[in-house]
Amino acid sequence: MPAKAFLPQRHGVHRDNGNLFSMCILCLCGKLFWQLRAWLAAMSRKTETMRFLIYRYNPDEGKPPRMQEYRLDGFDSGDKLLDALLRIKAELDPTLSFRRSCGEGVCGADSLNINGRNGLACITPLNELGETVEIRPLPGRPVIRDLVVDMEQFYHQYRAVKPWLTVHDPEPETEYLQTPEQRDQLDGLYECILCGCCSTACPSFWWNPDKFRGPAALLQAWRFLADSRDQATGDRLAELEGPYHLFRCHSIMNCVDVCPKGLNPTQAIGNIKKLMLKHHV
Amino acid sequence: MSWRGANGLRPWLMQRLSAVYIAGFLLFILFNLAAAPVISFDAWRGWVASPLVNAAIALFVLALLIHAWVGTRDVLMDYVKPVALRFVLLTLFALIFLISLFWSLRVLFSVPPS
Amino acid sequence: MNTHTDRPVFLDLRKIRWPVMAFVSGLHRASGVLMVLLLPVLVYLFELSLRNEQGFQAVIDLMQSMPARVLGVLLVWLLAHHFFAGIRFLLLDVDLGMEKSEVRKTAWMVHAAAIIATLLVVGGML
Amino acid sequence: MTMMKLARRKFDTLVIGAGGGGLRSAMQLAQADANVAVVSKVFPTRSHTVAAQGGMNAALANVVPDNWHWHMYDTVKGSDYLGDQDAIEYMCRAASHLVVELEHAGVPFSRLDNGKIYQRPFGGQSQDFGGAQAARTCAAADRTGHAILHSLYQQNIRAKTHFFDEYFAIDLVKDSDGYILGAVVLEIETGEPLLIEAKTTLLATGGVGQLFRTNTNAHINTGDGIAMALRAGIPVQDMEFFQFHPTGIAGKGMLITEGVRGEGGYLVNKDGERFMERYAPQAKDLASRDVVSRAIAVEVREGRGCGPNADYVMLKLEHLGAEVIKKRLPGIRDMAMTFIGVDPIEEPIPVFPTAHYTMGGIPTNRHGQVVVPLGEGAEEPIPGLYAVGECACVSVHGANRLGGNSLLDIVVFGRAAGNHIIEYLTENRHHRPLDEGSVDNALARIARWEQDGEGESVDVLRQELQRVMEENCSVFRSEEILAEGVVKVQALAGRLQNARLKDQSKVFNTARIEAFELENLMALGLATVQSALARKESRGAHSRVDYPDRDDERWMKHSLYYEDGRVDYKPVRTKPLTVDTFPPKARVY
Repeated sequence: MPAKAFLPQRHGVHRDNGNLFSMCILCLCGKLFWQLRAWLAAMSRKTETMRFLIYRYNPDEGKPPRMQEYRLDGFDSGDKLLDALLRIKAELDPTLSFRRSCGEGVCGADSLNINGRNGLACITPLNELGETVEIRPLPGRPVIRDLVVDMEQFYHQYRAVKPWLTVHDPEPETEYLQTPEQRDQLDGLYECILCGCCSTACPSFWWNPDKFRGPAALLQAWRFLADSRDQATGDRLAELEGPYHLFRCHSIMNCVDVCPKGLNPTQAIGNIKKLMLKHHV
Repeated sequence: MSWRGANGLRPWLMQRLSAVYIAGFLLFILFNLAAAPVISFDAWRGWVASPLVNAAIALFVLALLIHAWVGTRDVLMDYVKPVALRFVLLTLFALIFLISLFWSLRVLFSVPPS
Repeated sequence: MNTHTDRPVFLDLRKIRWPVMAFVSGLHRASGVLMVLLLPVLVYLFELSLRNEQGFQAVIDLMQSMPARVLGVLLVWLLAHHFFAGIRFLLLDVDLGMEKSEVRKTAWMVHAAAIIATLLVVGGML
Repeated sequence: MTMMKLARRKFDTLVIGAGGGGLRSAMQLAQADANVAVVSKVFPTRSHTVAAQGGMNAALANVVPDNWHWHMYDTVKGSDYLGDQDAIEYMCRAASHLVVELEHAGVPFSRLDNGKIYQRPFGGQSQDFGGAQAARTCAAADRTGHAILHSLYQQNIRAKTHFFDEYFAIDLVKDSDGYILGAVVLEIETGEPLLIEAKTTLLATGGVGQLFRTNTNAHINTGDGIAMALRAGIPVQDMEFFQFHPTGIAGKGMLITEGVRGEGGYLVNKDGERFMERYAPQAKDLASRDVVSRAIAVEVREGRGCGPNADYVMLKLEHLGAEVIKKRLPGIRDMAMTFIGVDPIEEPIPVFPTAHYTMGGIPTNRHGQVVVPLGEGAEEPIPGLYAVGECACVSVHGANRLGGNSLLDIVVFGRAAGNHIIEYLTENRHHRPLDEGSVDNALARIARWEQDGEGESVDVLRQELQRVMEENCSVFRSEEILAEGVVKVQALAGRLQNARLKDQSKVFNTARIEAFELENLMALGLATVQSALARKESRGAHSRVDYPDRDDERWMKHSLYYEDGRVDYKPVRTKPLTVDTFPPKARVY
């Protein structure tokens, strides 16, 4: 049953940013609203039945997106949001589409906007979500169907940072040597699963997805800059110069907030800036 | 520094450096005013005219306008998508900032030492 | 690349949760823009105050008028917020407060510091 | 729809599946300037290789003395002498070189103080042919699969491999001479079929862990390639051998790597007894997986399990200390905290044997060529068709795979197949023409799910299949239980004919994909129970309570299951390439 109040406001890729001031006021109100919701949700946790409001869109139907409500009960205490989605698809509505693969938080397929916050369905515990759960596709990406978005631009930005080890010297017959300390530099970088939670939570990426590389791609850029084996530092830094590729990052840190692997793209971006500075001075 | 670099790293750096100066200057003003509130025109004029303060204010104006320019440019790059409109707005703000700069410097340097 | 320009995009800012650090950033930007717009006024007042005795008095009178006082409080808050948020950004640049656990804390501290500073200044003015 | 109306693309090589095996082949081919297409039903880095944790075996001897021959011995022994020794020798010899190659490709392996690649002990590893414990598993913390898969994907984008992301392969395309000439695939985003013509086709679609209700596998592991081969008339080999990993999180299935025990963790029962000492006095907790899984199952069956229902055992690792756990096992710590709220730094993890790995699959030789008994020989290559990785059966794992050998398998045979394909392409420069009828089967498969009306639910049937497989084809098996299993799966296969899709829309219709997947699962479920029923001995992972002993005289042979239900056999290749055969002997750890 479509709930009118939850009709998404924007259709098509055109975005109306509004003026800054009203945006800010809006945000403040939003913040208060969310806090209130959270309290209310915490208070009403008693009931067993959970209510899921899910973003639905199928281009075959020729209708704008809508929110559809599903109710389910009988969850185990350890169940995750993906369990609920799988049950909704199996028991209530086979037409609901979403991506999933590993189901344990290592492949990054089932990233969604859950109660306004990006995360992986398979590692989001249901009992932390409150009685009503609102599920939408990742923000800022064109919706193919329901919760499935087109991530091509995100992947394009990933490819654009040339995320592969580049060595100019002749290869030795054995492994490149790397001390444990040098290898430690890659911890917190190589673990990225390309789920896209960070980049699609980043306002800078919302406004400039075609030019700003975004937190995920920049984390990978730093992953190779930080690798003691890599010899393309100059090229990598040169590629990131200019006002857009790197410098759209304003340290908002939404990316750090949502990363399901606990990584810190903002820090990586800061490191790139500092390395660039060092190279130029 | 290449042209591309000048567009990315330099503004970023300038914004940080100017911010540090502005912050320091604001604290300096705050403590000054708290210690000795300006109540008369002559005192005010005299204070502004003292070489140290005069130079500090001049530097402050410069830092402020650099800071404002980088910030404005960031905002316009993020939100204003049509290139023509963005160019017009950037030019407009550049003009405003330049006029503000020259005007305040003229005022600043025309204050006679008392 | 993508040719489906008719696809909907979910980007309803009211439905997306804003973590407190996004607020600090947004307000930093908004306050910056507002102060930029007030910049010519400031330059004018500065000039006026130095022009002559009357000019100086006019500025003092203006600043003590009721609307200016109200606006002044808002301005002090914006400036204080911009100031503290700016300090936080500068510290982030040198990797202070970069840990996930600290990010929220420092963001709340910016909000709090801005309000306290505003109260202090307003209290001092009264 | 007819063939004429189908959209078509042409490539030198079509790789189906973008896990480690597919990407390693594609990388080899793209770097040799072949025109490669990789079709994957998920974005490549979502492939199940990403979930591999512990590491990849290679006798680098970075930690303790080692050589490939010892590795070969362990693998043959681990396979319970069902592995083909030529392929095993080839794999173990190639291992060191290929680990180094991966390292050069960017894989962030953990390091030793001297800067070399870190290696940890794993199950079934020994020095000097059954002597002291070896440390042979090269690891990137406990995210080795992730590290390897991402590096391989990165090298492929560098080499400009052509990716068809989110395309589902329906069926192989075969001409009347028996050549495989590509596949019909479905673009998931649009729901439109596409004919990809290729001089060679490589299947790298992974295993079929989704056959079982509780498994360590991704939702996507539905054995699509194995079932496609089966439908193309190719028998599948050794399907009765399905590995149950000793340490899946009890009741949930998430994998807890053998690396935990490699780092010094151990299993205890409800009395706190380190029970593996009884079952494997020498190797203890690092005995091979089939041995440990059976031991846990026995402990639970005999009432020494932990928990309110006494249905699991505990994996202790608190004694390793926070530092080792955070450094070497960060991923499983995350996993335990996320899924059962247990921090392994403070508490043990409840574990139980969980369906994990398909030892069987599409029969191939060590060049990755798919081989079948055609006329004279038992192993004649099918022109144009290759298979590597978990979907293939080379067979290097025989009746039981050693931990750390699966990542090795995909890389070694991915590369070998790539090289053989390059050779094949120089001899077969032109695309062969397609027969009009060659896509009929695929199109009929698509049309079958376009029937309207009420019918059985795909979801219900899948869940029932998974339950039957778990109840009737698990760690311990018997004639009676397996025979019942065959009847039940056959009944489910019958009901599948009456299943209908409620959702007939085209764009990103995942219900339709799941229906195709269920057809694949059903076919392989039958293959597994039938092959298991036929094999009247206990060997490796196949443990018959009614035939508790290994019977080398009658059963040291590979099974071949055909789509029509017939089970045939072929001999094990016991002759290695250069060294002496390891003759079968009693397998104790």
